[in-house]
Amino acid sequence: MIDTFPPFLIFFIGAAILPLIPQGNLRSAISLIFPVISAWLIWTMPEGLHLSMAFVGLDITLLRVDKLATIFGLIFSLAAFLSLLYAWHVRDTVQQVAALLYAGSAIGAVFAGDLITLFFFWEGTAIASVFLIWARGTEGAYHTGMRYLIMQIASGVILIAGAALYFRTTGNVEFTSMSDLFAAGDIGTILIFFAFGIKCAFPLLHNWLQDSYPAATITGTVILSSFTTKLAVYSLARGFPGTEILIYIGAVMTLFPIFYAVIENDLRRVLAYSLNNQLGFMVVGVGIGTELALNGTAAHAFAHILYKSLLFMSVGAVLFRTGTAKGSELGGLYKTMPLTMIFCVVGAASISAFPLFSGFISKSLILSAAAHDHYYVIWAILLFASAGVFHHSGIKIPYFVFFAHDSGLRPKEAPWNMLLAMGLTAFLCIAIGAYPAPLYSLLPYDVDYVPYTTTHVITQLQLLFFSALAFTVLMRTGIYPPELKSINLDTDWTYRKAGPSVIHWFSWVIGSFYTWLTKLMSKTTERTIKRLYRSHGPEGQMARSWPTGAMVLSIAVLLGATLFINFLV
Amino acid sequence: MAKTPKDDPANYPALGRWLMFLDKKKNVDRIVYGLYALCTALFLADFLYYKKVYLDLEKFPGFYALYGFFMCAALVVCAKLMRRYLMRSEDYYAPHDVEAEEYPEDGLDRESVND
Amino acid sequence: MAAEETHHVAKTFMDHLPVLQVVIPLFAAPIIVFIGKRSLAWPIAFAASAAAFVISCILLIQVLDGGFISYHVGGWAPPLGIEYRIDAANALVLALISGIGTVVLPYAYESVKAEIPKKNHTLFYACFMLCFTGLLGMVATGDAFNVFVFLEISSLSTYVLVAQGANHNKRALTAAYDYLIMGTIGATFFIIGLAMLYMATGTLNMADLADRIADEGTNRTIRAAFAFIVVGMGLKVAIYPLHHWLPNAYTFAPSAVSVFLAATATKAAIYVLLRFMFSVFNPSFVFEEWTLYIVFIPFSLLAMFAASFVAVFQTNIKRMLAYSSIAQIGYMLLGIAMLNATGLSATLVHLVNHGVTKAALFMGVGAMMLYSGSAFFNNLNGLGRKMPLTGAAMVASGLSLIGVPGTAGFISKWVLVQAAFENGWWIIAIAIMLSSLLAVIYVWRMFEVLYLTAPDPQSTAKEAPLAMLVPMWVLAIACIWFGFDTELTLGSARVAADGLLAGSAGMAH
Amino acid sequence: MEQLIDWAFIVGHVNYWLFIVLMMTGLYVVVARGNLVKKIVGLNIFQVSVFMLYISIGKITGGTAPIFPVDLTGHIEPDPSIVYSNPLPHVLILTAIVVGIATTSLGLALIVRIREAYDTIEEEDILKIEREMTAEDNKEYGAAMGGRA
Repeated sequence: MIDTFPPFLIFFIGAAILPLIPQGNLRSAISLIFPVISAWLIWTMPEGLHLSMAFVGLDITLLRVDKLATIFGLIFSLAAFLSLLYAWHVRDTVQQVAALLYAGSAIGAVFAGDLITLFFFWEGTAIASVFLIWARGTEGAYHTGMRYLIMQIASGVILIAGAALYFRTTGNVEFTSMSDLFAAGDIGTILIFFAFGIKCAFPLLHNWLQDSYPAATITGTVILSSFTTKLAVYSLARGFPGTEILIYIGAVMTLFPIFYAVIENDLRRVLAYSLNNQLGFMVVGVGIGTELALNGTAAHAFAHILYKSLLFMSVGAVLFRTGTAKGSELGGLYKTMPLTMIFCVVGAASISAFPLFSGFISKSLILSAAAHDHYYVIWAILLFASAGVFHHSGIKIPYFVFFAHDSGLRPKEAPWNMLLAMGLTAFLCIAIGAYPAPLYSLLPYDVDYVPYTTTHVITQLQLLFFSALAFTVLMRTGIYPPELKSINLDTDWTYRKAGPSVIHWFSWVIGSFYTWLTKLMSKTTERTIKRLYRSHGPEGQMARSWPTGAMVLSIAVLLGATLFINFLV
Repeated sequence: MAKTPKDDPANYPALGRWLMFLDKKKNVDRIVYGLYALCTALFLADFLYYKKVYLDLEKFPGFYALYGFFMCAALVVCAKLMRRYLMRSEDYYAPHDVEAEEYPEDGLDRESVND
Repeated sequence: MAAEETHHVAKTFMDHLPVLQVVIPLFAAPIIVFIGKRSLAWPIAFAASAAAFVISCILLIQVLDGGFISYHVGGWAPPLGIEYRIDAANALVLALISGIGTVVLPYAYESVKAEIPKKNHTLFYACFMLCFTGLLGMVATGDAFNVFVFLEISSLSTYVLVAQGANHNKRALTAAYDYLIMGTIGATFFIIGLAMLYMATGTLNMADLADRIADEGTNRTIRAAFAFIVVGMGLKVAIYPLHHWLPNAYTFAPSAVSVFLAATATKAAIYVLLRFMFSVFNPSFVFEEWTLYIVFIPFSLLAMFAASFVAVFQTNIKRMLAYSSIAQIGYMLLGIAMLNATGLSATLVHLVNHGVTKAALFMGVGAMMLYSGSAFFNNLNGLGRKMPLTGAAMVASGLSLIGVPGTAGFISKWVLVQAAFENGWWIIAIAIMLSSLLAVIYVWRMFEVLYLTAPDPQSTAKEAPLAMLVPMWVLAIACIWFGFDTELTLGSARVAADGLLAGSAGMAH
Repeated sequence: MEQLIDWAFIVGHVNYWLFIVLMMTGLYVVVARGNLVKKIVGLNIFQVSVFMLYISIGKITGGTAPIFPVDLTGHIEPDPSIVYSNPLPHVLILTAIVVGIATTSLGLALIVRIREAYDTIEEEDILKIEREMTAEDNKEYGAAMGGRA
């Protein structure tokens, strides 16, 4: 029994008892226990299907344990632990409970053996996570949270609609590879794909990510960055491995965010764009679908969660001390926050895939898989994207925050809990990069890949240092775009500006047409208008109580109609 | 730069004080020259070992170096051009939009800045 | 109570259960009046309804395997004698009615004290018992004319109960009057239909009727009878164009009455409609199919949208809930019109789920009216914050009304959508989802008023008394519970639907 | 059919014709009359038509009262030659008559209360009063809701 205790339940139990513990260090310490128990449970769970039951005539499996689920479950537990450590100082019950529920839902979704269970946890992540945005307490955060929630809930609604159709087609709701059905154009699977796509921030569906992550609280962003999108990657890897369209979607995903990232001023948004770009690598891996590629996706997700959290943590620590995360207002912080700077550089080196850092040993799996299966153009795009990542995440973030021109800010070093969380994460990034064997052994398939070859190391160093060279040259020649207080338009423009203005325009047109019409009518007959008002006004016909006679008449009419139909056929 | 107690290097963390050498223009230049040298060395290294690769294209000496350099330069130039079309003021969507708002004071731990 | 001689040799207490659950509340009513003490009225009523609830639960368990219990009143064998026939379909509805009745009474204790003059309390409980009897009787009986008798017992007492709201708003009187005229016409249509059935077949026992109609096939008399019965009962159901009595009756009735009516009255009528359509008449009759397709589907779609829109624009929360009930009845009729087992089980399960949900919501509003004095949105501003437990119960049941996954409402809508897919009715399935969106709007408006607006600084509102909170939470928890544990509701609904669709065969002796 | 009008059919179904006429009269009164008492009267006529329908269908041509001849010892001697009317509809309609009386009295009682509350029993006036009440409510409470949804 104990070996099949569902790990998500640990988090839910934690969320239930946490508010009972007095606010303070004790509560923060206890919150750290739950991810540890969860990781231990996941580690010891036997493979196979557990806790199967029937629900509304459907076969439900709460726990489906295999290697793909386990690696995601483990990294989610690890990420939850690190984030909660980072958030030790937070004294806000809502955020603490939301974080636990969020992590629990994500882990529950990873082990879901069927689409219905997946749906429940899918919506669970959406609802729990939005509180991390709302917790910031500003009006902007409220609206952003609303937009985020709408997108996430929409994704869930589409998922359940897809699941219903999938059930109609196949007669079960098992969550397994749907690639064949998808290729055959089955509408249910297409909907499910679309739902995953929203959560995975596919191009044109991506903007909720850049919109919401920078709006959350400092600790909230760190937690957000770990779960939602990686859950989507997991779902794609589970449901649609080898779906070719994913390769192209992923390639576009790696490509366009780097342009935005270069000119973006809000550094947390820069990280959100680079998150999108990193997801692209994983999506490409899922699309290729070979064992090597899927291994690459899982490994990259694992490494990515760590270094992306580390970057968000370091920018968060700066935000925590200075109150801003804008490139235009920061600079020269290395003097007073040197440890944060070093951790940030470790994160930057990892995301840029420097040898001996974690990105190096995970990203190359996907690149090799692409080249191996002769996707040369994709390979070239990924290579370009790798250089681009280095450019904006690897150089831009540390450079503009900690070096560049001195902003005059002299904040204190980050608090101990943040430093500890960052230190642990940084250690893991380096450990995985230097000694990848343990991570490789966790991957869903056997690995016979050797990342450290002369060719690989030298070519990678060439790529990175010449990118750095390009940055230096452009910086010194003044071509590099300066950090400006501004925002850049993205797809959210469609629904934040274009949509409303189109609606305004339409309502203006219709409104003036209506006014014209009523004026015209008032000229012809005043009586008609009076009658119109009487039936459509605030006490309109539909809502008004009818005279008894009219009610009775309606019965008679309906009876007549029914009799007529009955005698007719 | 105002000379307040906080600005006194003596109050910086030891690591920060040690890193102060970066403030000098000369040292920065040295690092840049180091980068140039390193890049040259990496470029030349391509002629010194057996390159085990998938594509013929990769065999081209210094392919990765040139690809990295020119693509990055192109990236920056493109992005800079995009700014012309995409850049808006911070109040574009709403006066209280997230970017335009001050971070809530109570969410900060700023005692070190003000005291 | 004499017993039937032939089938059972030894009569035990258990054998009399089908009739006891109707008779106990029936006798409770005169006892309350004769004793005449205000302090005793409530305990007697509560004891009677609790007894009925226990009995209905026992009956439900007995028939869950798909069998039925036939009880011969006075020992007269059917078809001449009156037969009570309990199977999964009506046992489920009986459990709903008696369960709601039992839960409403503790609630009524406080709410009646606040809303109805003291001198009327005794008679109020007597009337309540009669209404309760009538609803149970019309569901339990297997005799068509007996349905009419119990229908009138429940209707007459309902008119009185609705009129009790006059203390608060005089429009309760006209609401009751309108309801009386409409209800009487509906019931009279129903007995005209019965007369025609009797002319055609010479019997009034439902099982017997079913057999004879199956043997003889159709003729004009039977068709006319069908039309009269459907329209007559449809009026009690509040099928869309016949719904006009409902909003006023629900709005102006005392809170406890609104709760009870919303949860049970229309539900019992729907059950009778189902019984006649599927057991007495044969659903494979062409005229019946056409009636369903041409009358039921358009009108239920109309109800789902028109009534929901009206609900969106209401300024009075009770009225909003009433219109939402009309829309929800649309779902149930749609389930019937699907003419398949899934659709029927959707109807039955929605009948129970919606009954529980609406009762919880009306209870919440009633509790708030104790302090606000009216159910207008403006007067309820911020009350969710002042009455956190009441507010939370309303949120839980509000979510169920929308059909959020994890609540009872989701289960019924899910099954209904499945049924639509089974028939390949895409558009209907989409319509169901769209109309759920309207529910999101009006329920959200309720949440907004309860939580997001500032409370009136002069408001003296505090948490509702325990006697109201407990019933409310029992129902709110049921809303959630039935969203996860579907064994009880959906399980018995499936058995019941299979029984109903088996047609007259299911009624055979 | 050689005849244009089938007199035998019409005369033979006279009870149905009367039933239909009464029923329609009743319904018409309910629909057309604004006076609440008149509506109740109409409702009564409507119900009475049903009583008539039931009673007439129980009647069998040449039938007599369904009472078995009993001799002094109480022994029943059924005589197959005697045709009895069907007693069942008559019994049923007794119940319906009781229901009708209850409905009428309740309706009238309600009218008394309505008269006390509204000072009128003309439906038009009552509706006017109620519309004014709705309009007032709307004026007071409607504005807050008007902007939304």
